[in-house]
Parts: sequence; C-alpha cells; structure tokens
Amino acid sequence: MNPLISSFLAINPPYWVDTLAKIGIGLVAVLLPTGALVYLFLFKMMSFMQSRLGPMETGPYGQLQLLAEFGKFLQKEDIFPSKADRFVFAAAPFVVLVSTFMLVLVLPGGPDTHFVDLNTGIYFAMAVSSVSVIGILMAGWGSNSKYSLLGGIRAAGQLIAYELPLVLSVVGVVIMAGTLNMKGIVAAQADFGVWFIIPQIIGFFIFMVAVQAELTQPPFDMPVAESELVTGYLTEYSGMRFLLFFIGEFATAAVFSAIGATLFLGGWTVPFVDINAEIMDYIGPLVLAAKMVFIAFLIFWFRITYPRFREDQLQRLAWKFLIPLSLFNIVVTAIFKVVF
Amino acid sequence: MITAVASMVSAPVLGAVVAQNVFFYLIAAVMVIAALRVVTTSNIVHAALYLVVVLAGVAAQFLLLGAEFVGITQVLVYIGAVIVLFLFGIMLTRAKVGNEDGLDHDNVIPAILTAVLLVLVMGYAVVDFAGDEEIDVLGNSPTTVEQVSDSIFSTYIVAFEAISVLLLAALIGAIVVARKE
Amino acid sequence: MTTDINAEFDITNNEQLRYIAAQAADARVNVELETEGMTLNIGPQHPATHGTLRIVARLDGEQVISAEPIMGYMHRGYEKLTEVRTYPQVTTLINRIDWVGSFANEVPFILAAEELMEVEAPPRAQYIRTALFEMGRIANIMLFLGDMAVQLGGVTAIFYAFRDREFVLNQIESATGGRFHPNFNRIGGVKDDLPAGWIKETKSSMQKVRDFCDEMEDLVVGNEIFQARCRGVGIIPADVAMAYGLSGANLRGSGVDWDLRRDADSPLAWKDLDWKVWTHPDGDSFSRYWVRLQETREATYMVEQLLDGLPAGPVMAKVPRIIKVPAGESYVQTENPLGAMGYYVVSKGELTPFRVKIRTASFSNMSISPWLLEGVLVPDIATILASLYFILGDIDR
Amino acid sequence: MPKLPGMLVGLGVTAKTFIKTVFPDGPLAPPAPSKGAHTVQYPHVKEAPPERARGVIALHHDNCTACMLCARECPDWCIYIEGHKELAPPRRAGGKPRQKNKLDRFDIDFALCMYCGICVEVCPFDALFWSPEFEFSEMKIADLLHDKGRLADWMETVPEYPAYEAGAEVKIKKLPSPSS
Amino acid sequence: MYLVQFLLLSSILFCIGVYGVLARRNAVLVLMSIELILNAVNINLIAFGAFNGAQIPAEVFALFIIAVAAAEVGVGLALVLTIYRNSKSIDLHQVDLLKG
Repeated sequence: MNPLISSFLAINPPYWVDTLAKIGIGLVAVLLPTGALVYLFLFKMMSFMQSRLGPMETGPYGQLQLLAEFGKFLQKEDIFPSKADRFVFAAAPFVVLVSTFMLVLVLPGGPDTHFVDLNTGIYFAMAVSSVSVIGILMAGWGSNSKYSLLGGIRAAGQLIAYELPLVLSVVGVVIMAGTLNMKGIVAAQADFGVWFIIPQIIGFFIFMVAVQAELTQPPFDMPVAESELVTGYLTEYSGMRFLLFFIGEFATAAVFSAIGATLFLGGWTVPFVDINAEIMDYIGPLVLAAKMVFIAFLIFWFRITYPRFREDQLQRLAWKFLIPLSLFNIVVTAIFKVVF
Repeated sequence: MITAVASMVSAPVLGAVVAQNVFFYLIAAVMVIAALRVVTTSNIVHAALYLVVVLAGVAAQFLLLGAEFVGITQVLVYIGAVIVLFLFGIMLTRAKVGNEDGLDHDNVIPAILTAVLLVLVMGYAVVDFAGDEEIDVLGNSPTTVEQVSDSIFSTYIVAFEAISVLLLAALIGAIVVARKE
Repeated sequence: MTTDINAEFDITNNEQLRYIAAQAADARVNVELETEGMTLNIGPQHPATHGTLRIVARLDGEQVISAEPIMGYMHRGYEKLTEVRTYPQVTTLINRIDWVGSFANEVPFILAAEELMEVEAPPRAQYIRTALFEMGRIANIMLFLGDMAVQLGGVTAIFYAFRDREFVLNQIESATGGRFHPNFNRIGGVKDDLPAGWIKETKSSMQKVRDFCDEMEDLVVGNEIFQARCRGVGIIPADVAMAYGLSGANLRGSGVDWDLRRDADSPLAWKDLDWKVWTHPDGDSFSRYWVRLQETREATYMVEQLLDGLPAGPVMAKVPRIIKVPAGESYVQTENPLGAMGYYVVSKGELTPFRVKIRTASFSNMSISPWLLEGVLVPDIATILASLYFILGDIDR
Repeated sequence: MPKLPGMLVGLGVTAKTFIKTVFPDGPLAPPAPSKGAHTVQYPHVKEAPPERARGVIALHHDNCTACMLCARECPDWCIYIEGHKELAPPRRAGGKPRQKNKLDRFDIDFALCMYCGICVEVCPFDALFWSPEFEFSEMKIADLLHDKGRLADWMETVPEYPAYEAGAEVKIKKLPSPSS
Repeated sequence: MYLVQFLLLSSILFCIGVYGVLARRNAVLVLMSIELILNAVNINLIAFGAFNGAQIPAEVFALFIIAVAAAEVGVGLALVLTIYRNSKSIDLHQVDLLKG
C-alpha cells in the first residue's frame, strides 16, 4: 500500500507520513533533474557547441552556478507592473508549476517505486500537462503588456495545437501496450522484446516534435521570442516569479523526457534483467534518469541548433503534417495489432 | 491533492470515509464560492479563472466518486480546451485589465428570486427523496478504462457515433460561423 | 431611389460610423478573424532593433497594418562636429559612424579630401587601404550573418560569428592598433606600414572566414526552417529598390548588378583584382542573406589577391605637416559594407572643413521599411529588419 | 548520394563544434574543453594584444617640452598640460644657461580619450607612446585622469616597434632609453 | 458519504448557473453559466451512478455530456465572435436585430 517507504525501510507508516514522504520525494524528483538538465545542457553543452566554456567561476567547472542564480533571483525585487491584474499576475507561475509537479506523479521508477499507480497514468499526464496553458494565458493577460499578451496568446495557440499530436503520438504506444497504465506500458515493452522506439519510430518523432513545442523551446519558441516579443509572457516578470517560470520550463522538459523514456525507451528496464526484480526498485530510478538525460539531450540539441518557425508555419506543421501523420501511425499500429 | 484523494478511493483504510467527507465539504465550499464569483464578478477573465476552480472541483468530486476516467477527461477537455477557448474568445474580443461595467442586467432581482426559489424547491425535493441514502463508495470497485470503453463501443455505439458526428458538425459550424465571408 | 450619399449615411449615427469604420478596416486588411487593433511600439529598446530605433507598428492580430520607423534617438551630430575639427581629427570621429565596419568609414572622406588637395596615395598605401577596407567588410558582414540567424531564433550562429570575426579583428588591430576604430587613414596614404608576419596570419584568418562561411551555409542557409522564414518575406522588386535609393547587398539582393567598387572610378585597388559582383534575382530576405554570404567569401579572395600583389614602396605621399585643404568641393562615395557611403566635403581653404554632408547607406536602406513592413506578420518584422541590416550609428550618425 | 536535409546538416555542425571543443586533441585524448574553447577565462588568463594595440598612452618625461601640440590636436581635448620655463645648466662649460620648458602637469583624461592616437603621432619629440596595456579601469570616473607620474609608469609596458613587412620603406623607430 | 451531499451541491451549482444565465448580459459570461449547469448535471449523473452501482453507464453519459459541452462552447464562441464583429460588442442587449 505504501510502496515508497515500505519497500525501502520495510515499515508500514501511517497514511499521512507516506503522503508527506511522497511530497518530499516528489520535490526532489522534480528539482534535482531540473538542475541537472540546466547545468548539463543549458550551461555546458550549449557552451561547448558554441566554442565556449560556460560558467566556470562558481564551484569546480561552475557547478554551483545554479545556486548562485537562485540566490540572485531570490533577492531581486518582485515587480508588479502598475496596471497589472495583481492576483492573476501573481498566481500565474504557480499554476504552471502545479501542472509540472502533477506530471511527475505518474512516473514509475521501478516495479514498486512510484508515487501513484494510476489506472489511467499516461492519460492523466496528458491532461495535467494542458493545465499549464491556463497559467501562461494568465501571465500574458495579467501583465497588461502588449508583448506579454501577444506572447500569451501565441503560447496558448501553440500548446493547444501541439496537445493533439502529443496525445495522438502516445496513442500508438497505448495501442501496442494495450493499457494506459505507465507500468503496464513498461511491462508491455519488456514482453514485446524491443523498446517501442523501434516499432513506434514515427510516434517517437511526433512525440519529440510535440514535446519541443509544448516546452516552447526553439524551433517553437515564438511565445518567448526575444527578437520579436522581447520575452513574450515573461516580459514583466522578475525575481522569484520569473524563477518559478524558469523552473517550470526546465522541470517540464525533465518530466517530458522521462515520460518519453518510459513510453519509448522502456522506462526503468534494462535489457536482460527481469523487470520485476527486487534490485530494479533501487537502480530503476537511475536507469530512468539516464534515459531521461538522453532524450533531454536531443531536446536541447534541437534547441541550440535551430532557428524558430513563424506562428502560422507552426500551426501548419501541426495541423497539416503532424496530425495526419499521427493518425496514419495509429491506423498502421492498429492494423498490425489486429493482424499479428 | 487529487491523487491523494484518488489513492484513498482505492484504499480500504479505516477513516477514509471521514477523510472523504472532509474533502468533499472542503471542495464543495470552494466550488460554491468560486461559482458565485463566476456569476458575480465584474471582470470577465476572473470569471473564466473562477470557472477553472469550479471545474477542477467537479473533477475532484468525480475522483471522490471513483470515476477516475471521467475526472481526468474533465481536466483534459474542460480546463485544457474549453477554458482556453473561453480565454481566447475574451482576449480576441476585448482584453481589458480591470473591472468592467455593464456585465449584468440592470434589474437582477428577478434572477436572484428565480435562483433562490429554484434552489429551495430542488433542495427540498432532493432531501425529501434521498435524505439518508448512503453511497457505498468503498464498496464499489473503481471503474477501469476497459469497462468504460467496452461499454461505449458496444452498448452505446450509436450514441458515440452520433456524438462524433455532432462534434464534426460543431467543428465545421464553428469554422463557418467564425470565418469572415 | 435617389443616391444622395448624405441621406444614406448619417454622420451623427455612431453605429453607422462604426460599421463604416469596420468595413474600411476589412478592406485594408484581409484576415480570417477580425480582432481588436493594437499599436505596438517596437523599440526604442527592443532586441530586434539592435540599437535605439523605434518602430510604431499598427497591428491587426499579428499582421502589421502600418509601420513607421522613428529614427534619431542616437543622433550625435557628426556633420556639425566635423566643422570644428581639423581634417586629421575628423577621421577619428567618422569611423564611429558604422562601428562594426569602421575602417571603411574613413576611406571616402579621405578620398574626398585627397581629391581636393590633389594628392594621391602611393600604390602600396592604396593596396593596404583596400585590403583593410575589405577586412572591415568581412568583420561587418560576419556579424550580420550571425545576427540574422539570432533574430530568427537560432542562437548558435552568432557565437560562431563572434568567434571567427575575432581573427579578422585581431589582424585589423595588429595592423592599425585599433580593433573597431582604426583611424589608420591619412590624407596622402596610411599611417604606418604593415608589421612583419601580418600577411601570413591574415591569409590564415581569411581561410578561417571561409570555413565560417561554409559553416553558415550548413547551419543557417541550408536549414529548412530558415528558408521557410526568409524566402518570400520582405520582397523588394528591383525598381522599388532603386526608387528608394537602396544600395549595397540590399540592392544586389534584388537583382540589380550595381557595385561601386567596380562601377565607380576609384583610386583604390579594386580595379586590379579579379572578382565578381554577386546578385540574386529574388529580392527577398533570403537573397539578401545569400548575397552577403557570397560577398564575404569573395572578399576573402580579394584580400588574398591584394596581399599577394602588394607593391613595394612608401605608404605616404608628400603632404604638408599642417593640412590645409584648398577651397572647393568634392563628393566621393564608396561601396561600404552596408551600401553606398558618400562624403560631400566643402572646403574654404581652412584647417577645418566648411561643411561635410554624410550620405550613409543605412539611412536610405531603412527608409524603405514602411513600404516593406506593410501587411507582414509580427515575426517577419524581425526577419525584414535583420535582412535590411542597418547599424544604428549609420542611420543616426 | 542524395542531399541530406539541411536540418540534419545543421545538427552536424553543432555536434562537430561540440566535439572540437571538448576533445581538441582528438577523440581518444582526455577531454580538455578549456583548451578547445575559443574563449579565454579572462582574470585568470590574459590575451596578449598585438604590439601596435592602442591600450594606454605612456609619457616619456625627458622628451616632453610642454609644446602643447598634442593638447591642441586632440579631437576631444582631454590632455591637460601646464609648464614653466626654467634655466638649465649650459651644455658646454662656460656657455650661456639654456632656457628649458619644465613640465608641471601632464594629465590625460582617459574617460574622455577616444584612443585615436593623434597626440602620439603629432608629438615632434617622441614623448608619447602607445602601450598595449589595457587593465586600468577604475571604480570612480575621476580616477581615470592619469597624471604625469602614472603616465610615466606606463613607459615600462611599451613594446619595441615591430619590424615591417617586406617592401616597406618606413624606418623602424626606436624607443628612447629609460629616463634616469 | 450520502447521496444527498452530491445532489445538494449539484442543485446549488445548477441554480448559480441559472442565475448567471438570467442576470448576465455578456454573451461569454452566459456561456460560462451554461457550463456550470452542465457540470451540475454531470455531478448528479456520477453520484447516481455510484449510488445505484451503475457506474459505467453514468460515466459514459458524463463523457458524452462533456463532448457535447465542448461542441457547444466551440459553436457558441464562434457566434460570439461573429456578433462582436458585426456590432463591436458582445452585449446581449444590443443583439436585438430580430426584434423588428
């Protein structure tokens, strides 16, 4: 019943202790990969790809740069534009963050290592990921700035447009696995023999494109396009609230990478090891983290290399290319599922 | 929060019923207050955001009743799509920050009277009809997606097809109406 | 029914007026969903304007109805300042006009003054001038090649541009002493001869520039997203380009084969070189980028030819120590990195010029923007402004 | 061979730069990004500017006669000179005492200076020199006014004039010997 | 838990929705009030389903209602946009072209 604690400590704590422990572990599970991604990819890989070193002064190889940035943002003034809608403006980053934190809940790290084992795991993830749109619209509208409003509306249009290919790309995996449960999907990949990235390569491609768009990373970063809208819906934010948006963005990148790893790269499993072995509860999260880093590497590689689309081109790509392709993928997958 | 509730639903732990009642009243209170703000606030965007609270509360109530799939669909469709559509509509027509006049009719007394009378009549009827009927939530096994989908694609297949056609018609209709000649 | 227009439209009826206004707006912009209009101030502080330029854009949705550039936030009054500076001092000021390709700013002024004084720099000086002129062009346009990508969201190109531009700037610095403000031209020649080993290093840095151009072709030009963003955006037909007085790569990007290095009679060494003027017939943002990329590569070959054929001899003609330019007037323009730049120098025979009129390329190039920005989308503003490639100092001087 | 999509080629460019930066000595050698990167960790590592670089102006006292030519030719008039005449002992024994311009004040305001080099160029007595030294930023703008002594200190950092490229007809100048 | 809890909550939400439909004159706000009414109905359905043990049909119906509501909002907002375009206002008082 209380798998997280009971499996590690062999005790059966009361419900509230387990919940508190889950919240604490959830915080760590979101913030630690986020920091790792920012350091690894945004600070270091991006720098190396641009022939420079990145942060080097804070700590060995700049490892403490993130803490320094954190401290810097904390001590900045929390500026409210004078005609902003204060409540909406203040609440927006939290809405985005809540969406991110709820995403991580359904991720399984091992046969018994999970927060909740929802029957409708991946469906839940898709649903709560769409909540962040509200936060972004709130930020865009509440700032009472034209750049913010344009950015917010762009973001919302983009997120709606890419929600659909994202969900549809997952459908192929769900058809193959025959379940919406995340653990079930992992188990199905173990049963199938190869990870779903091989049979679902089209789905993986659509998933990666859609995730890139969901995260508003280049080439889909029009909502925060610096050369057009200054920084879009983030224009008026400063200090703590900007930091929350920042964490939200990279935490979502981490979580989506982990979801991608679970759906397409076999989650916590490693080849030739029984997926239900006791040991997987302990090394499973690490395996998942490694796979997550691989997918995040792809995401950030695209981010660093590509220029951005225009808004209408993005919509055209989503509606005229990705959605038909994903429908085709679903049909083909379904036919194979029925025939074989 | 919702997942905590959800895990309780599947948990035959002593005291879960008490916790469920506590959560019900908490969520219900928030929902009623938010719903009142939806119909009384003088800021359209605030109304839409309060509506988000109500809809999230509805989703939570669904989870409390063990309807996991419907609850998540509620989040996906309502919060992810319908509210965003609302906000889009508001921002496309007017995006003023701050309160606006003229959102209400000049004379709201009849409306208040209607609503209060209605709630009194319905409340009486409801209490009279189901005063002490208990829902055995813990006795019901939570429904799975398989059950729902089996039901949709066998018993309710005609209704499902009709809904599909309706959605398609609505899609085309919305485009035709909103498009400029 | 009689057609009395005043009877049909009651100008005191607000609803009718609103309807008429709405219809007029419809006629102006053809959009699918009509929404509230919006005035967007792009600048004076905005990443797309790289400087203090302000563009007042009237938007309908994301479409620009009208855009008006407002210049002059950075006006420094160089034309007036030159009237109280002696001729050698003027050189110091004017290489701050287009600050990224600054060597080229000095040359037309010096040529104009030389024309008035009837001196001509010795051939070695002309070769050195031309080589540094072309290196200034390379340093300038490399920045554009990276910056345009960054305006379109690709952050990496600008880092490559700055990385490899450094090699060129180092060479300019080791020859002239100044990275950005060389102040190397003198009336009658150049200040100093080249230091030993400079030619070899410059050739290797030219090779690095060519590598950079290849990299840009792979990273930016070949990228489908970049092409989708640039092709067909901001098309300037050749006749419009000429009517607005565009020059430089903006003109050649519209297919007009006009280059002052070849077409004007200049004492500089271009006439001795074997090179090609690149043009592109499309006239869109992509063709402007492409033309500049080719010109950069062409310029590296020109520098190598100049260094190979560097004649021996002095670098300074005989000029008096105190320069007094005889009375008269002259106008010289050269093909600068940004386009045609000209100095109209009027002298009354004193230590200082009587009047200097500076024709800068960016000012004319910018003047087409209201025509060009009408009806484009907001993201295309960044594309078009970047592809026109203006330097704020060159606009406002 | 069919042409690769441009987007893949672009990914290749960044990947190549990544490898070149992290493994400057080939993929088998241990990674050394600080060698492969083109940037320099400034306060720890300093770039050597070329000899001709116009960093800061150095003053050789002995040569200066306070003739004010530099102060007059300066485009933004950032040089301040004060001097007085005094009698120096005669060069030959028994000769008349010479009249000499003695330098009281020689300040350059580097907050105003445009680093154009006209003063160095016009100095008829070779008293001013360019030094490539560039680290003289100050917290207060007033401290950027370098006085006579500070300008003289820069003399140590002035490099010898470099040789010229083949075919040059300009004479290589010599630095004055350090003043006693 | 008692059935009446859910029924009372749903009837309160329903009446708030009715009040909104009657009292508001902004078209978007009226649409929102209709959403409140639909959600009240959905709570009722699920509660009765849980009460009767007929969860599956109740859930299916709730899903259908959600789908219909989405379609309704889509068409409704399209209409609002058209009204706005024609009269530059979404005040339902001004939309009286049919009044004659």
